[in-house]
Amino acid sequence: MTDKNIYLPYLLKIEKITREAPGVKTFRLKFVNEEEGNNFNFKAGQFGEYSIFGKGESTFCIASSPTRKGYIECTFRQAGKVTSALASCEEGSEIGFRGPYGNTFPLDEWKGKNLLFIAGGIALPPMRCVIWNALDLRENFGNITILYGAKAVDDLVYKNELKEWEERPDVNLITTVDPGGETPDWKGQIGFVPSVLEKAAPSSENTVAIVCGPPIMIKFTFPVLEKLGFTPENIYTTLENRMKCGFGKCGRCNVGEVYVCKDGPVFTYEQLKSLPAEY
Amino acid sequence: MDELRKRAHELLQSGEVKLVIGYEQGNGNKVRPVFITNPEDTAKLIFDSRCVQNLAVYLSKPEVKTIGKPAIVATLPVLRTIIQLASENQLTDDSAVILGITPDGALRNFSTLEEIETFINQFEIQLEERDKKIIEQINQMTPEERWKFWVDTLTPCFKCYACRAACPMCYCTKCTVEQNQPQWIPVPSHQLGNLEWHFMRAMHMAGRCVDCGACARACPISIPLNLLTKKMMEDMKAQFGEYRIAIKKGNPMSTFKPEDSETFIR
Amino acid sequence: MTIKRLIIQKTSLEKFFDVLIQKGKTIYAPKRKNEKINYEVVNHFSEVCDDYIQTTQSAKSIIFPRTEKLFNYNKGKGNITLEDFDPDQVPEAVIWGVRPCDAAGFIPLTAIFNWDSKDEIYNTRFEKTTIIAFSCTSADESCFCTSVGGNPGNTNGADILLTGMGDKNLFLAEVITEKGEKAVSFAPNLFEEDPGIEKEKYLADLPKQFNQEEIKDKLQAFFESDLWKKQSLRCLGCGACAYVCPTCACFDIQDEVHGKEGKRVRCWDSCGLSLFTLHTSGHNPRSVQSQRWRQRLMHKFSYMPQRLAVYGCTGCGRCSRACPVDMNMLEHLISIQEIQK
Amino acid sequence: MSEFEPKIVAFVCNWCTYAGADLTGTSRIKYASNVRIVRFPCTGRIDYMLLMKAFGEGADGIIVSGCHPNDCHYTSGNFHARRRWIVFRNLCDFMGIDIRRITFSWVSAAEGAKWADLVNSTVATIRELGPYEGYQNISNYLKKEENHG
Repeated sequence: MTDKNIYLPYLLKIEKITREAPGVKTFRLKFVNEEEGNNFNFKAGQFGEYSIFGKGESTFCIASSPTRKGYIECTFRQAGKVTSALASCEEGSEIGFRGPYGNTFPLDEWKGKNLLFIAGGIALPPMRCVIWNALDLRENFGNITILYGAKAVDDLVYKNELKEWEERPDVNLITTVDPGGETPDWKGQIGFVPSVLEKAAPSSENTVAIVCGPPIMIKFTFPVLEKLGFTPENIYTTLENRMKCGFGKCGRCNVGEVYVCKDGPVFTYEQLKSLPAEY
Repeated sequence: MDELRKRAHELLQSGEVKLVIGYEQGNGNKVRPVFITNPEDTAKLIFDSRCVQNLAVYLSKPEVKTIGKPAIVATLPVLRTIIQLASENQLTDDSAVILGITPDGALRNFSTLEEIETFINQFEIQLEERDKKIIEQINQMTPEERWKFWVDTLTPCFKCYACRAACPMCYCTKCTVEQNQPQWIPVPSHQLGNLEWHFMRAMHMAGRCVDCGACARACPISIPLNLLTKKMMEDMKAQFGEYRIAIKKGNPMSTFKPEDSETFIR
Repeated sequence: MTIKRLIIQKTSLEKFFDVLIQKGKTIYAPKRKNEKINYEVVNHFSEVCDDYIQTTQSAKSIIFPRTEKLFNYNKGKGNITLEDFDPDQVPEAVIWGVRPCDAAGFIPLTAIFNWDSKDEIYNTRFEKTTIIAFSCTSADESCFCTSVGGNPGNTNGADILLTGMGDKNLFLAEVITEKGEKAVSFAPNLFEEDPGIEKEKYLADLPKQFNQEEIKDKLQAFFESDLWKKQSLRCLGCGACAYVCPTCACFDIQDEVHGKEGKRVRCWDSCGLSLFTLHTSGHNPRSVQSQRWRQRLMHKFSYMPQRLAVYGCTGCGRCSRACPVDMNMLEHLISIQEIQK
Repeated sequence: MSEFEPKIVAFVCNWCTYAGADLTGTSRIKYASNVRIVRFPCTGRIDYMLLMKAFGEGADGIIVSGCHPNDCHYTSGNFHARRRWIVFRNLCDFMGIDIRRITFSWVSAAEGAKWADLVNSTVATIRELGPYEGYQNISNYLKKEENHG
């Protein structure tokens, strides 16, 4: 008995396309083969290889929560060959998907703790998965704070969900845009994520912080978190190296001996500190 | 050789250059490029008939550039490369100190690019008899035989891109072969991908190739790929009157003459 | 299984070759073409070249081809059908005349393709291929198998190892695996009992020049060293070393499409090429050549032993022979060994 | 077996040949229907890689056509193109790519009849040469199995 061909993707049908921001779309994807869909399981933080047949594969996270069954969602920005081809897809067309790959956010370990989510720009999608996962198991966690920033109001993704989170009494949502990115009716904060975080000064008491965003944001956010009393093992982030295979064979994503596709993409700040600067 | 070492030593000692790019003894009977920053190490420099790699390729490498102004050991093909690079605005008079080596092996200093240009113009680029013979043999074949010859010759290529890496004229940071929107050239090294890659490479060399032979020497599986550029050079000589490397001339492929032949156009 | 020792006459060896052909095996063997010797499909024993130290390219391409189909697809109107890789399409093959360092190269390759997820495509090819290796009776200055745990008569990775005696009219045949035993069973009469031949006498003499365990331990502290830039300044950044290497397994996944039909393929790639790790955003974790050289060396001598418990180098020396600028693996490893802590 | 119908791709400039081909149609001149026209702003824009791609995708013949010398809408685009064609043709010939399958021509906006004649004669030539099997053999890599090199 031979093993399954690990390169063979599932076929997924695009059920719904949501335009999130300029160049950013969310696909709701259903398994063409229902049985495959029923057997498919993943955990918050994992990623997959999405493919357009004839163009190739592209790596990004699963943006929906594992608690929502029957479909997966992905959010991507149109940038390269494959994402451009994905962006031109219509509802009803079929794409390929391999996964899930990589490690996960340890939600079980976070039970009873407060959660502080900090995201910038297009990095909300990997976090959205874990946010909804936590919200769907709301009773397991203490305070949930979400700090989300983008360049401009238009660039904020998941606008409907941001509204929903804002209205929920059990979520504290802070949104911010970079100076100059606001609109006349913008009611959120104005300023870069690290400085808004410093001003908001959430307590580090019994709290884990999850940070996703562009490298520059992460670089300036970590020191603020440390100043607020977060210890490196309580700060989580994800690494987004270039990948081809997703299972530690193609040789691209490693940082030292650590393979982002297998040992990551979720790392604590403490783990990152022990890695060579090659990401 | 002593003169070369002495001059390199002076240049580093005086601080006029931060780096000397030359040749040193390698493993076995090989020679290889050496990068000298310490005047004491100039004793490593050698020059003999084995020193044929085109060192000008290093003038555009980021990590070499960060060291500081270089002096470069430049044989005739390297001097030609320098002029071609200058004509493409990749080099100026101040970019490097040129430690010229004349075809009879003597050290010759050049202070301006014009001087180099005058010097190289004494030596027209000529194909060796051996190459002429091979090209003639290929010309004698029927088109079908030629096709078979090239498909067979290029099929072993596994696209390591050593030819491109060794070529000083391939200084683009992103090569056409890596453009994927659209994907001009298939990435895998199958027959079509190989043919298109080598065809494209030759076309991009048209009028720019200085015939240093670096591409063919770099090929780990010894594909005589510079036959393409050599043949093209001969064709351009015949069609456009001359094949000359010059600072201010414009590339033969980016200029034209109203009287260019058009016997093939209906 | 324990290694079974037999002997075979040269004339019988030729017969053995013919038997393998008759049994429907595709035989890849070293063949001389334009002064280069490479593995090619060979149908007659007379075509096989036997006076070589090393082939230009390694034997890995027979099991890990430079372009390989992963599956086919057909794009109809809206819906897509996939056609899986068919293991039955893979021919039963023999690689004849492999050097022990090449045979050993399949050990790290198999490790890479099987840690955690199992690569069925690689495994199918591997299982269907019998590796008949020949011991080295001579070596050149690029060879260093003895420094990386191998030797000119190493049996690791081979299914059968043949060692020529003296004028090579008689060969010691060591049958190492069940695959090897099966091949021998096609023509058991061609083999005789080993009278107790002292194999070592006939092997190339290649002194050990460094200690790879020591290098592995040292490398842990060398990530930020300026050593990498010093070593790699002359590196041109091509992929020649990786493509001739028997253990380099890095690959790219590409789509090939022709009208409605297409296939997804895997093709060789190299960590030495500048775009290997480039992100779409333009960020490149290994943006300069010294970082890529460090990756190549560290991957083989630090990451692989740590993660897969196997070194990524068998000392075949091909990278050094193929390099247009004399980046010599052995020389660089010795220089690392010589660095005082 | 059905008769071979050549597939021909024409790369033409917008200002002269495309208009000329248009005139052929409006003048109701009948001509072979084997041509797929790809319109460019100028012959100077027609990259040789496009011609390679046409063969790679299964074309049996190619027409490249634009304004007569001195008539270029952009003054000198066709002169530049002509230079490139010279080099391109030579290289193709040297590599055994069948240059009889590539027709270069100048067709002005007024030469509807010339366009029809050009297409008809090209189709006749290619019909005689048959399908471009040499190129199609190497480009149909889908049919090929692994490349062991």
